[in-house]
Amino acid sequence: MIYMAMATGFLLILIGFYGALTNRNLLRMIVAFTLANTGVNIVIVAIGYMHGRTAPILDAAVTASAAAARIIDPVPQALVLTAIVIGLGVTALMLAYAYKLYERKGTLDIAQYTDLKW
Amino acid sequence: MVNALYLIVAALTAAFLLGFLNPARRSAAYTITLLALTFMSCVSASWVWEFAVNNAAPVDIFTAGTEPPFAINLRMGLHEAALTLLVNLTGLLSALYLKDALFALGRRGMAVLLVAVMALCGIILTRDIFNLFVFFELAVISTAGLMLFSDDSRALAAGFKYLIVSQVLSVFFLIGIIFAYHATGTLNIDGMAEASLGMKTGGSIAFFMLFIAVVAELKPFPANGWALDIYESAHPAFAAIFSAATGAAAIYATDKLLLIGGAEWLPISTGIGIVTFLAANLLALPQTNDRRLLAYSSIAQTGLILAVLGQRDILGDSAPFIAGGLLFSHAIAKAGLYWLSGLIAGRELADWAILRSRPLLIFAFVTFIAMLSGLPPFPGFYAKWELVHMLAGEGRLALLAFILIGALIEAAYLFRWFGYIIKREQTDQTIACTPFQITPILAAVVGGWALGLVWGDLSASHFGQSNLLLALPLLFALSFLLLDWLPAWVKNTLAIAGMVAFFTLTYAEYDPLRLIFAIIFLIGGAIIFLASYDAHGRRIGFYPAAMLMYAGLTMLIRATDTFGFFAAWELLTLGSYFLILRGKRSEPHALSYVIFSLGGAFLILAGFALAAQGAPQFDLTSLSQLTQPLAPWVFLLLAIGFMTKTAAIGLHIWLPGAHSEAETDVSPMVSGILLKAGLFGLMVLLMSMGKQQLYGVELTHVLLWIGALSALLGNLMAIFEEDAKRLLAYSSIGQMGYALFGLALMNHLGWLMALMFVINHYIYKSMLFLSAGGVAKRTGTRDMYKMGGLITLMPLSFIATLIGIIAVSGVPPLSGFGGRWIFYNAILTTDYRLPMIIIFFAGPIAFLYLFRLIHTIFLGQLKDEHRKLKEAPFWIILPQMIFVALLMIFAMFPGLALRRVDTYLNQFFPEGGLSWAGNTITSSYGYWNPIAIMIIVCVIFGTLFAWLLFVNRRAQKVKQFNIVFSAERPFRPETTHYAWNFFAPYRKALGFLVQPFATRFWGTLTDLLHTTADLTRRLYDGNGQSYVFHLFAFIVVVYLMRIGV
Amino acid sequence: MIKRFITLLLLAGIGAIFASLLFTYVPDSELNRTADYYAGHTASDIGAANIVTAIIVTYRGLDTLGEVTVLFLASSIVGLVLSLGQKQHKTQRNRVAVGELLTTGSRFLAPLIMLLGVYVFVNGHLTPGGGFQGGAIIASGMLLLLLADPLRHFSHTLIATLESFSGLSYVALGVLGLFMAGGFLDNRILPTGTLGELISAGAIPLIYSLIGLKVGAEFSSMLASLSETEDLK
Amino acid sequence: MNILMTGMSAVLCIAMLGAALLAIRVKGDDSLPLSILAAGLVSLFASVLFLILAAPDVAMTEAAIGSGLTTFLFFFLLARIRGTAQTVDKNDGSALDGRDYD
Amino acid sequence: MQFDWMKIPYSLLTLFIVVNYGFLLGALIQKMGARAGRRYGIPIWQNYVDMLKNYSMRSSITHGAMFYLGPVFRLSGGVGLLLFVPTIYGSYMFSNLSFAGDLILALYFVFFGTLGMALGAGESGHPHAAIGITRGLSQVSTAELPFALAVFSVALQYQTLSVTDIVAAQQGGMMNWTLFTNPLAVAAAMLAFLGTMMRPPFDVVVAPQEIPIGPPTEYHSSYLAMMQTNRAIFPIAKIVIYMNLFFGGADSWPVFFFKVFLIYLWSAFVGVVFPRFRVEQSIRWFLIWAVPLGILSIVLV
Repeated sequence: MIYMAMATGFLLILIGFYGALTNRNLLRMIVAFTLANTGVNIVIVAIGYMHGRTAPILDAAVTASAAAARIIDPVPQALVLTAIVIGLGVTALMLAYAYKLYERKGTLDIAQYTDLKW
Repeated sequence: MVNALYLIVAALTAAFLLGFLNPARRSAAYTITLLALTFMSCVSASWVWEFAVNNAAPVDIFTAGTEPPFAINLRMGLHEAALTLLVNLTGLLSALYLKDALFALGRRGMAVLLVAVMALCGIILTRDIFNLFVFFELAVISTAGLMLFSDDSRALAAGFKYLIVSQVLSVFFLIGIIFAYHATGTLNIDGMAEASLGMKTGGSIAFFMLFIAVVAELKPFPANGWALDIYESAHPAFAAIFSAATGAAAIYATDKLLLIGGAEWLPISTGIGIVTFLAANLLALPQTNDRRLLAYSSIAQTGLILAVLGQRDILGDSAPFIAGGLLFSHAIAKAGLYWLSGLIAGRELADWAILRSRPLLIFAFVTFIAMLSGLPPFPGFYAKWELVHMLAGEGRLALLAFILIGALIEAAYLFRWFGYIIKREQTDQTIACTPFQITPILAAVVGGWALGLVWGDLSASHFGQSNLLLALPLLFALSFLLLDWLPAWVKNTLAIAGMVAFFTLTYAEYDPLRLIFAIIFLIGGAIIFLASYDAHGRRIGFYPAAMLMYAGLTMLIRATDTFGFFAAWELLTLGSYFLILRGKRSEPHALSYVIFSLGGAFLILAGFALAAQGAPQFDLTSLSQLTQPLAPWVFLLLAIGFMTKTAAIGLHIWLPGAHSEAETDVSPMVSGILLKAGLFGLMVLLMSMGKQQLYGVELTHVLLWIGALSALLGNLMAIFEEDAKRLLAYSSIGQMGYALFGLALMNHLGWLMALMFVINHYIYKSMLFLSAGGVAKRTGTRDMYKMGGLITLMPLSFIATLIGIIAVSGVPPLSGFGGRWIFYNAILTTDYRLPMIIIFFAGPIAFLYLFRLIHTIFLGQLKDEHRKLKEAPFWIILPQMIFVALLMIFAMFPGLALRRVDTYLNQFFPEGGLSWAGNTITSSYGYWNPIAIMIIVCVIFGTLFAWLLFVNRRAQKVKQFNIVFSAERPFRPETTHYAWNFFAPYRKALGFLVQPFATRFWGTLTDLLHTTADLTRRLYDGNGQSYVFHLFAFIVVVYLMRIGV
Repeated sequence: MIKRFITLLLLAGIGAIFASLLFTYVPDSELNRTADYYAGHTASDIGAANIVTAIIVTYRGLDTLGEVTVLFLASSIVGLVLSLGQKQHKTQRNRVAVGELLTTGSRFLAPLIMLLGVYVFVNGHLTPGGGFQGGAIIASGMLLLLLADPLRHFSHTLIATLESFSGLSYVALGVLGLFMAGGFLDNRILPTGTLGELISAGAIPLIYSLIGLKVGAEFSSMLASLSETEDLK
Repeated sequence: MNILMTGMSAVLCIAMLGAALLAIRVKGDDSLPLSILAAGLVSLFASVLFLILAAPDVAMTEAAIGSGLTTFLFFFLLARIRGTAQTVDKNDGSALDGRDYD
Repeated sequence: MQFDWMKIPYSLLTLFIVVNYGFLLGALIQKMGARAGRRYGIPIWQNYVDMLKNYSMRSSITHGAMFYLGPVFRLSGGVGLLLFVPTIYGSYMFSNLSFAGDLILALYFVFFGTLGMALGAGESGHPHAAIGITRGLSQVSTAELPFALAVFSVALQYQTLSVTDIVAAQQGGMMNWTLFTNPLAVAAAMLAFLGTMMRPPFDVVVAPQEIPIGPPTEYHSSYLAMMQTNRAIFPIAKIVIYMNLFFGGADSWPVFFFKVFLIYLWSAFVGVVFPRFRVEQSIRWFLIWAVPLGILSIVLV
């Protein structure tokens, strides 16, 4: 299952990249990147997963003393949380930029924003 | 000490505090921002002090009350302190600079700035890989945000492109982090390093991803189009941050990362770095937009530093010194230049000519480009020196060559730019700038010089070099920067006094050979300075440049080790470049001068480095102990390097323009004096290394050929020159060819002859240049065919020229003959006959151009428009008359100068010395009595002259014109003076020899570089997707390289 | 076509890199050193039942501070971007007719949603969820209100004050850790209490609440900026 | 249970990939909303997968932020752009769909 | 070899002999040329007549300092050249002032006169004079090259630069002359000799000055006389060098007269046979024919 999730994650990343490279619409590129980010998150979580263990939350079933043998690795989860939030921040920013660019030039085609070159 | 965490706390507190304020209260918000940044700078500064002065140990800062690797920790050491200081100061100064923009954007903008600086500090401080990622993302986002400060509407698109790229990078970063974590079980950088990530399953690829994500922030070629766009469109103050601070942080992050990757990643870093360095510098060549040019330069510098990081295996403990020197030079200079660019309205390089209205800003600019080019006395110079030495010591010669080539290209476009500033059309408007904009720039200047002092000190204490900024001649030269407000004559007096005083204080320290050079450089320089009294006003910029050149020359003869020698060489190059650039139309010539000179200097550097074999300090005399197979290569490099200065044929194309376009009193300085530096270098080289064979070819024999060809072709080209000063300049090529020939003979008399040429050439070329300059000043042209008949109007100039040409041509009884006599005696002892034949040919040819010089200017018919000319100004005539006297004295008593040298040379060439019995100078082949010759000639001449005068005692002076044309009007007035295309038959017969082959060769080379660059830069088509494309290509290529390794 | 081909080729290269990662991956059978430490020490040292929360708020608190800053930065910049050149912008806002149902419904639902958000972050150290999720939920409440009444003006001052207050308090709590406990962002400036209780785990609930507030405020600010772009004439 | 879970996650994964492909490959003038929705769907499936992978915190976050807020943001912006497009549209409608000109 | 005062009268004596010989020889050669062209030619004492006339006339015209300097430079060059070289081998009386310098001095002092001529002509102010000078200098510069090569070849051969020593080495029979020991050098030098004598076919140089109003027309009376004197001394001074270097020198005046005459005749002989060259032609001619010989002589010596 880990492999499957991880493979899905990687494929999502690749699909995202492919979308970002072949779609010239700014918004679609942003969509593609959110896909890639989701893929990354899946990969990270999949790495932390260990077969037959539970979520890293202590309760009656998982006591503090038994935790080491019962829970899965909490670190990747912590990282993913951060990554998701950062991803949102960047996405929001890109959206705002896209909007402003559209407002300036009236197009969402990235190939139209090549005033700076060479 | 203040906990380093407060760097982060302070920025965040300030950023959040801003939210409480009424958006309208901008000044309060601005004050808070500045206060926070000041506080941060102070914290960093105090740590720098603690580590640098008190030698404290690095401090680890734990968070969450838990020890690493279980919680995030930061580290504050000397490197972190210095880098955060750089970041914070850049932030603070940029905040000052950004005042208007910050007021316009309000508190949110200020918050973004604060967070940006905080994020960069975080990148530097943190020791946790995921924390590094978070700070990186902060930096990325704030970068995108700070793009909004720009007035340029394209900035938004640039920011967007950056976000696209950084999204891709963050994917790689995260994947890399999580797999690295999986492999090592920790997120701590030091922990990962200990666990040797590369050994674990998948660890190597995980590291590859991390590496890519961080290295991509260093804008490697070709995945750097986004960075260029950011630099170009961003507000200059932000571009300063992006270049100086972000760059520094990213480099340090890479450095930390390489800790994890270990040795196997070093070659890849080097590869990426050097390719980027070369490519970016090349691509900058055809650039005309100032900010984009700086962008390319930034990228190049970062690439160089990456390459240096990749050489850590051989640099060892010196790595921080070298990388730091390069980094700080780059950061300060780039920040300064970007700040400067904010003052310039136009975006073309030539628009910077407006800087001329503010000499202070020009000084700032010079400081910055000198720092970037790695010139002394800035940190980059010391760093470059050590780097090149260590590379050469370990035999990494290809890398060494690439670095030097890249650096040369960089210097080329930077100095070309400087040429634009000094020479291009200047619009009427002046620079409008607020104190808020000037302060950062001046701070950068001060910082640059201060760091020069620091690095000099480090270099002195760690590698035993000398701190250049403490060298008396240089200090004296620099003091003229402070005195530049004084009138020219005061400064001139000071300069002369200083040089003479220095000579009198130190003359006892030189051996006879050096003494001759010392006299020429210091006393000779002082004599030429007499002509500078002719200048009026303040003559801003002249004295610092001239004194810099003299300081370099003085330090050159005083140098005992290769470091001192090379530093002096660079200084004198720089000084003379500024001098040459002062000429009216000298822009392209000064540029080619500085490019050739720096190219030569790099060869010298490489030669010294190769010779030293890694030893940090190397005495010039130790050159003699080199053995095969190294020695001939060292010899070759050094010889070519020195020959760029003596303008040996093939490397000569800079000389005619540079010498002829220079100002009247500058031409003799750069011709009469500066050229001798190259000869001095050759002397030092040949004296210690002697004859060397390479692939069975005797290298001195090659020099002999070069000398002979220079003599012949230099003279030939002079014949066909219409421009008086160019003619003299070509003549210098020929004269230096003779001197080179003499040295390459490698016998006693050959050397003596070379020295004779050194002295003679100084005297007569200075005299002739002054004379020609004085005439040009009066007539307003340097084209000889536009003159004629000036003998009656400018008799003193005529006498100087007459004496000069007699001396140059070697006709007895003047001192040129002595040189020829020694020359013939010298060649009798050697077996190289063919080059001699060539040099024989050069002799009579010299006569042709010399005659042309005196005839077309002073003889023939006077032009109508010149009828009211006056003699050249007194101060220009005075040194000429001194030279006439000197020439006479030296002609009669050559022993004054040569006798001691002759004895001195015995220790190198025990055989073949001269005997100085009585007044006769005797060699083993012939003899010569200068005083007798002088007396005999004078008696014969005087008798005949007196007799003729007596016979024609009442001759009536007849107007030349009347008698020639019998009072008839000539058909066309311009046909009265035959001067244009003077040696037409010669051109018909031998003109094919002076086809501009060398010029064509170098021109083609330059064009080729430009075309390549112009085609390659189309890669950056401005499309964000293309940039992602490049990034992917870069990733795949690096991966393939990695597999290949 | 060629471009697409090269794209695929490049992506195949990247895919190959990923594939080699995937195929060399060997799942751990035991917790690694770091995870093991967290499993063993969280309960005793930090006192939080949700180990992820403990890591986020305490062990890797600096990351979280950075993360919050990312949001702060993003919302600031979004605000900046959208207000850029606003003065010249003359377009009329396209009014969307909003149904009565949505309006009333949202007025009723929004407070409930926000309450849920608060619940989520206050319980962050015990149950799944925490400041970020709670903050996001609060923001969706705001979103609902916005949808219901697109012309509604949020008090920017209020949002900004909230942002700043929560941010400053967060930093201040962190600094308190320097003085009163083991280091920056150490949660043990307050007693750790009993595992599993609401008031436990030291400063974690407090910090997580502040994070929740902060995140909620940032999201709301972003949404508000987006919604008001064209209203600022 | 494991087989069930594995099967479920397999279905999820396939669905995710399908939705993702839909998100980037869907064409047509008005395809952007569909694309955004598909991306949101991917996030939603991902959060379910996170639950299966014993990461409830992540699942909640992904659901709230990844599929919820992000999708909303997209739509919000799309609406703005459409609003702007109707008034300042210089590119007669095709501007919105700036894709696949090649 | 040191200076002593007796050298001065002795040198003047040499000068006197050479001047007279030069006058006669010049006229003789001219006459022979005329006869070869089936003309009668000038009387043998014609030079004396000219000289007396010119020296006794006074000019009342000057163009300025350089106008004086031309003839002075020129004659100084001729006299100096003669006096710096020993005339009669082995004779103290006629070793002249050769203590002052060796072969190199003589070689370079040749230019002194050339320079003076050029300067004087320049001061005449006529454009044609300048044209003549450029041509002359162009030609001389290439004509001197084979000579310099030959001289150097000889110096290499005898390993000395002292004229006396070179002559000494050639004593003891004709076969010891450089002419036979180093024929290539002599050949080169003799070709060069043609170019420097300003006689046909290499005399186009003087044409533009002569034909309209060049220096010889400007220089009349005593100016001209001085130049005529030089025209008698200078070729002979030059021939003395050739004689010393290549033809074993002269140990008595009769031998001296004979050898000088023969060498002079060589240039005259060629002059009547060949037509004039243009300057660039003569430059090429020297480079193609004379210079390779000189190079060979140096390489093979």
